[in-house]
Amino acid sequence: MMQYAWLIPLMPLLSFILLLLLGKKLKEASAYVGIWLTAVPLVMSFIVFFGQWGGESYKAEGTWLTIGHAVITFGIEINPLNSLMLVIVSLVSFLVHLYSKGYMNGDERVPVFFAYLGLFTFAMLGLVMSPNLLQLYMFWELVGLGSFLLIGYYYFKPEARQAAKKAFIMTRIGDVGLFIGMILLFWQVGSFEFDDIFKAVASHEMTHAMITLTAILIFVGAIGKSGQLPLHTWLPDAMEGPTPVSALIHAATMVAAGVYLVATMYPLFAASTAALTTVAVVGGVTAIFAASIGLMQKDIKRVLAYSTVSQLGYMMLALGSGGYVAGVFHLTTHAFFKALLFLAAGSVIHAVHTQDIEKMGGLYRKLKRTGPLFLIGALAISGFPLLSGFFSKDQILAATYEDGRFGLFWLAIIAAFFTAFYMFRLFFMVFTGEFRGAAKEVHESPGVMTFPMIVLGILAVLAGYVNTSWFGTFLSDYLGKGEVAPLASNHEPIWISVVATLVSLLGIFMAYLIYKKGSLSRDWLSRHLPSLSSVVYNKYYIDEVYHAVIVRGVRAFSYGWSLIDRYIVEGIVNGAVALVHWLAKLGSKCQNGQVQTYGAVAFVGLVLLLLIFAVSGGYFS
Amino acid sequence: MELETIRSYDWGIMAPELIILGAATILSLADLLMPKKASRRYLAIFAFLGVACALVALFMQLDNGVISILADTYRFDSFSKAFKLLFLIGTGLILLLAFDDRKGERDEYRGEFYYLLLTALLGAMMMASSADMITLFVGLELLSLSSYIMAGLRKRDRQSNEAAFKYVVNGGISTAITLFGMSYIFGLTGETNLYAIQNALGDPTILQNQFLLVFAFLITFVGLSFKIATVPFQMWAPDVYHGAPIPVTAFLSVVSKAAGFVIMIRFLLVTFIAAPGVAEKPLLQEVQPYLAILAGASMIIGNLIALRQRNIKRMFAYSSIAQAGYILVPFAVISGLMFEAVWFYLLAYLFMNIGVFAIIQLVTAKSGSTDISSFAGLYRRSPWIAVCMTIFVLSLAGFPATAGFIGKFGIFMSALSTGAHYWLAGIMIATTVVSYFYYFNVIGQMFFRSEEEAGKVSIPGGVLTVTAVCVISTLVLGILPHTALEFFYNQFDLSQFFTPTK
Amino acid sequence: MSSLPLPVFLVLALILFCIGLFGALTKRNAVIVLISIELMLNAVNINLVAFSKYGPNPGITGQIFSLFTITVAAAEAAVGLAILFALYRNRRTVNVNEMDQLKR
Amino acid sequence: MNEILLSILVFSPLLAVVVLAFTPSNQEQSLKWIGLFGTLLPLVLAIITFCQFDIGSSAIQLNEKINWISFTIAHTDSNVTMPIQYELGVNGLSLVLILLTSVVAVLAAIGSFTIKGQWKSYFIFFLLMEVGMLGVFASQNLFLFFIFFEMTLIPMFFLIGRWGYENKEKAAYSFLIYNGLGSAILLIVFVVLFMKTGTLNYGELANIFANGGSGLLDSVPGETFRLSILIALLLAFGVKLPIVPLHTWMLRVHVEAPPPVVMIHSGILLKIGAYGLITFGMGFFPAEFKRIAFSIAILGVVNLLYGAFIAIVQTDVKKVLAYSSVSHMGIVLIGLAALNDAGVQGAIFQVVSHGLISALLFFLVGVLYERTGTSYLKAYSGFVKTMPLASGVLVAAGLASLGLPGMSGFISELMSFLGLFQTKPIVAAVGTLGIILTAVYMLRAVMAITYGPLSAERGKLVDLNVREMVPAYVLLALIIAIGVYPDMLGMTIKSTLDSILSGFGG
Repeated sequence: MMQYAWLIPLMPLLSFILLLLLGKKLKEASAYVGIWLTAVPLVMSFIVFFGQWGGESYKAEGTWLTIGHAVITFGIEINPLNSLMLVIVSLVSFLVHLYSKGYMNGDERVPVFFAYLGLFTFAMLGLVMSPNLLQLYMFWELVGLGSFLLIGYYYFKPEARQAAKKAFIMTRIGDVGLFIGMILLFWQVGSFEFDDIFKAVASHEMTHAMITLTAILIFVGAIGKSGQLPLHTWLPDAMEGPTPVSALIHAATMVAAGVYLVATMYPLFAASTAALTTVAVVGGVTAIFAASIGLMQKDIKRVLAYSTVSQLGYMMLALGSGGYVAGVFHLTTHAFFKALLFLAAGSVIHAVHTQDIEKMGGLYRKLKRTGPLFLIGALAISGFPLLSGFFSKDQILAATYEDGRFGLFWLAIIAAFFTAFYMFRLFFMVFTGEFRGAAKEVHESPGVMTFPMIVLGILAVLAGYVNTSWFGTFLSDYLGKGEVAPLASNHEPIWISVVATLVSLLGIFMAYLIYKKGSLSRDWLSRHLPSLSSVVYNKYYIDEVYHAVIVRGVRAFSYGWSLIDRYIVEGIVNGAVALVHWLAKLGSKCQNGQVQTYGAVAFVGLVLLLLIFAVSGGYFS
Repeated sequence: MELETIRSYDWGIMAPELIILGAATILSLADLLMPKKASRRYLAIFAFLGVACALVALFMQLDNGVISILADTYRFDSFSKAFKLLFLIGTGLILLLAFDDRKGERDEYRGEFYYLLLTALLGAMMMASSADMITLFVGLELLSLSSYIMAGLRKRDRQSNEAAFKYVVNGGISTAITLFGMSYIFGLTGETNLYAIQNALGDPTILQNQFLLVFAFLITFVGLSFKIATVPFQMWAPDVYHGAPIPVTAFLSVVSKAAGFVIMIRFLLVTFIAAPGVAEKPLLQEVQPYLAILAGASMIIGNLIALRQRNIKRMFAYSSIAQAGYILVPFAVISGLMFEAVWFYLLAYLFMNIGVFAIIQLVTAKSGSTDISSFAGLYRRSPWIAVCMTIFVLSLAGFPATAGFIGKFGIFMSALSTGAHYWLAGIMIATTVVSYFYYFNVIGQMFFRSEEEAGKVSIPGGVLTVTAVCVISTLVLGILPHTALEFFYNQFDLSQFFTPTK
Repeated sequence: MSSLPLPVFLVLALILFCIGLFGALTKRNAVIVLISIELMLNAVNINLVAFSKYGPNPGITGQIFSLFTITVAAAEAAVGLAILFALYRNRRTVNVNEMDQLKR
Repeated sequence: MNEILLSILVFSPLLAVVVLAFTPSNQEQSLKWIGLFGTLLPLVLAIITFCQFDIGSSAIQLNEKINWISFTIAHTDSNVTMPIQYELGVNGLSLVLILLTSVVAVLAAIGSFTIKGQWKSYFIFFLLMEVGMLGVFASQNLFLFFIFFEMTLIPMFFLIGRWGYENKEKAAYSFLIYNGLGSAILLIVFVVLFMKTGTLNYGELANIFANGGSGLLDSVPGETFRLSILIALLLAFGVKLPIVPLHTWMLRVHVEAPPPVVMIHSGILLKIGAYGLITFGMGFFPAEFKRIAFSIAILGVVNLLYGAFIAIVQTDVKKVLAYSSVSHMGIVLIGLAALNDAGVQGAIFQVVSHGLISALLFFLVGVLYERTGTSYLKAYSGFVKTMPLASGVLVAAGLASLGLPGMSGFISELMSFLGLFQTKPIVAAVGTLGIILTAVYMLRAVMAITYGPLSAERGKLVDLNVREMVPAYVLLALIIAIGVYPDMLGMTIKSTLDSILSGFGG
């Protein structure tokens, strides 16, 4: 089966091409093309995954480009980590395709939507199967393209245009880091292949400083893609895209690619403490920072977006603290429950046609399936015991603690509290109380939308059991099979679980008090600490600062340069031309029509010649 | 001098000159004897036949070696052959041009033009063949005097009068200056024969008067620069070219200019080749910077002022000053490529400049104005004429696939062959770029502007021939330059040039 | 017979030449301009004759040269005057300053 | 046939010129079709040439040599004859560029169907220019190179000056003067080389400068001499490329010239500068090139950033693209300055890739201009709605331009930077800023056109028709083909690249 694995990414690509060419004719039927062509890879991914479970890694490559004596190859690689990613990606992608069939019903550009989804799925599958850094980078950019196109799907909305542009450019800033890191690694190692790089790292061919530098540069790429500080601002804006897109790209798969990148390059990071610390600190700070913003947002999707940023920070924190398995584990569970939350949110939006949680309420009764599913997701992400998020978050906290990063550990605990709080703030405001919206008829979504949610709901509950200290550490064993992954211990102190559980329950309880019971005033913070609350509400004014400093700065600089270009660079040229014309004018003035002047000029010329010759020839000396 | 001696001369070698002389005499008599009302146009055909016969005669003698007769005053060598060829071709084309020039003038004076043109040609040919200062001078004056009259041929035309008067005054002054220089050269050597002077100047005794010698050289050079219209004696050219009838302008800018270069090379180079300078260096090397400066100044002044011209004749007058500056470069930096560079460029210049004036004559006759706007929209009106004009102008600007480019390439080669004349080549190239402005202004008028007046320009036979010959030659010399160059190398052995007849 | 040395003739000729040049370049009257040019040519003649008699390499050709010069000068004067006539007929002036229709 | 194949190829457009000359000027359709077939013939011949070409060999192939002109210099002792030959031949690099030329020419000819009026002279000039371009890449002699080089100048002058927009004449003149200056410097350089070495053949010159010794040479020309010649070459080709601050002419041309002409100009003519730098600068003076490589790298980065920064604030889409060309040519310089396999290969890739991408972009701008009569970004919005195909291709082209993987622009960007990071990492790191800026200005322009709300008066725009689809799709297909499988192009130029780099001792 492995030798046919390369077909996996090509199926969605086929879907993309078919829909581009035939979309006009297929119209609504396009959805089926997209769904079938992601169903096949899903099946294949499972086959590959289970094949991998028992077998060896697989790698196949062909020459792609020759640079001097270095041959750059293109191919696929199947190892434990990426076969797991294959399953996650193709599963979520398939479910989102399915869901979109219902969600996008009636939109006239359905073929285009499914084409873009196909392109994205192709790129994401290609990314995880890449055997070398260059190929990974290429697909890395292509998933960015998919994200860009889908964020801007509602092209006529200026906000969507803005958001798409922002997403592309912000991630590109990070990509440049990856680009440089990749090139530096190439000149150190002489190859883009992961294996060669790890060999070079292991054999100490690279200096320690160079390892740190390249690792951090590669991490910059991950920062951009995974929306970590300070390049996180595009991700909330990316919510301008259709909600299924948010679920697929901006929750489950693409944004997790940054985490995947760090995980893939883990031997490189592991060789440098400074790099690991950077990853951990950025992750930890992002986790609490984004969670705090999530507390005050009013847009259902934005809350989820900040939650995603925060959770990605968690994963980074795990990786930076040596919790390789914990990071990947959380990536997996998060993919399921966050996709679930987004799809549920989409279902809500589908029903009430607004994203403002102030205009929702009491939907639990009306949305009989969405409500409970959302609740499952919320509980999972909050780390409610025995749900998937509980296990993975637990391991992250344990890894952080064991690594001795106590500051970050407590930050993570607080972030966990925030997470529980804002998720249930969301839940209570949307699903309980009275309906505050304007929509008259609120219907539950059709089965094609709820089915994927149910699947994800089941996974959100059960996915945690693949790696627990109680039932078995399947995931750790599996990931540990590849020689690349260093193992983190799973023997965490029990009190960490207890504290984490208490904290998340406290968060849920606080949310209950404020938003359900009303025992505490909602605007307690804004009344007592107005400045703090407005800072948080406005996302710490980071967007504004970026706009004022970087965007304006670049624009002013550009404008200044274009003035220089126009007036100085061209001015010099124009000046030269003007000088020529001035000289010409002067010359033609001398041509005054007086015949005697002409003779005189000749005579004076002659005398000058003679004089100069006499002087220079030494006649007078 | 014995009759015997006279009879012993090989008069056959003078056949081209004699044919021209004869034709001029017969024309002047015919013009005198013809009835007043009779059309003189057909005299042009006779004159043209004369030139053609002379050309044939010249070709028949191509294989001859160096022969000198008349006590070494007349010398037939490769140099004279090569340049007489230019004069004859140029004059022939101008005669064809004049045949169709009907502008304004009554027919009765046309006859004068034809025989004056022939006498001017005779003067030029004598210059090419002279080996003596006196005959050189007489040839020069024959050319000059005929040209003065031709410039003022339109007696009723104020501009023509004024041009002629300016020409004669400046010409007189230049003659005096030239002669003044020559008198010192004679004084220092006591000889008038060029090769005898060469010999005498090579003698070390001349070293007592080295300064005087250089002065004499510079004075003569400045005097002669009148003929080629370069700095400092260039200012008359625009006015005279402007005022004179177009065929005369063409003659002045092509044949007369070529003759000026001939006398310069013949006289200054032969006589001063062995002369010592003030410092250790030979004289010719010592004056190089001065000549180079003058050449550079000509290019700069010509090309700059041409930018401001609205009158097409004046524009090409300034252009011809610049062109003369280019041709002066190989002379200023004397190298092994000098003769072929000068000769080839003059040949190219002959075709392209006569071509230009042929078309100017056509177009301005149609519009009645010599303003550049008469060319507006020419491409729409008469595309072929516009294309031909474009080819000529591109050639003057030195674009490849035209004769002008090969000519310029040769000049560059000679400028850069012997050491540090990069700055001169630099000036040449920079002013060439400046010249694009006005050359392409003409092209722009023809192609980009819309026509101000409707009407196709019709081409009479004579001008058609001239244009066709010029276009074909310009292109052939540009694409297959070896046709001319090999002819030059095979037929003309210029090593004869510096050595006296045995 | 005592003879004046060569430089005296040369200086005389130079002075004459300069006077001629000065006249040719400054006089308003076209006729005087033409005559001044004659003066310059005559200065040359003095040079030639002096050189051929007293020069470092005396020779008869100088005098022959001067004969030709005289002739040519005459022809030149004739042509010049003829052109001036034509001009005068059209313009009714012999003032050199007014002959500036052609310029720039 | 092989003996004169290149000559036939180079002069094949003349056939159509002759036919056009005798076609009545009012027969619009036949004139256009003759013009188009006139460009198809060289394309066919170029493909035949490609088939005849042996990719494995680094030698100049399909040589032709005819004695043409010989100058004789009279020396005191003996005369020296300096011959100039008519020499054609191709190596991998020039072959690729010939193919590029013939492809872009065909597509530009298709794009020329919308030209207003005077089709006869338009196509005559167009085809003459193609002769010049093909000749430039096929010649093996500097003299011939120069002739063909100038042969592109005159038709271009007319094409800009007659068929351009409002300020066409000014653009034509500034094109002429700048390029005239460039070629003037080139001429001096060539003559100096000729006088020093007695030959103008590329191979012989390279050999002389590498090994010394030749008929006319007394000794190998000194270091200063070589360096100044190289700098003069840099200056001359710097006008063409263009290198900041010699770029202002190019902006005017891009703004004023008709779109198909800009396709040719931006697609091919600018590339002559790069070709010249590689073939002459690197080919003849490798050691000196190494000496100034750092400055070239700086120039490259300056070009890259200068163009990119200014492009950000332009309001006219043509200007955005013009500055983007300035910026992208910086990448060529960056690649060359790297002086290693990756860098030089990247520069060559960039030459080809930018040729295709900018041709495509300008073609699309032409399509938009033809429909809307403006090229100001403000006047555009939301064209996806009415022109989905055109918008799609435009977005794709923009993405290709900003170096999206899977398209040709990425490969060249990657390799150029890959090269420079090996030798001059700090400069290269500064240069990567350009990658971000490119995304900024390209997306700004492209999205302003395609995205956003559609204004009412633009409701009736017609999407690409079949005639317009051909160039758009062909170019896009080539861009993607190179991006997906770059070795296709890499193999063709490999041997040539090796022989160029052998001059640097590695």
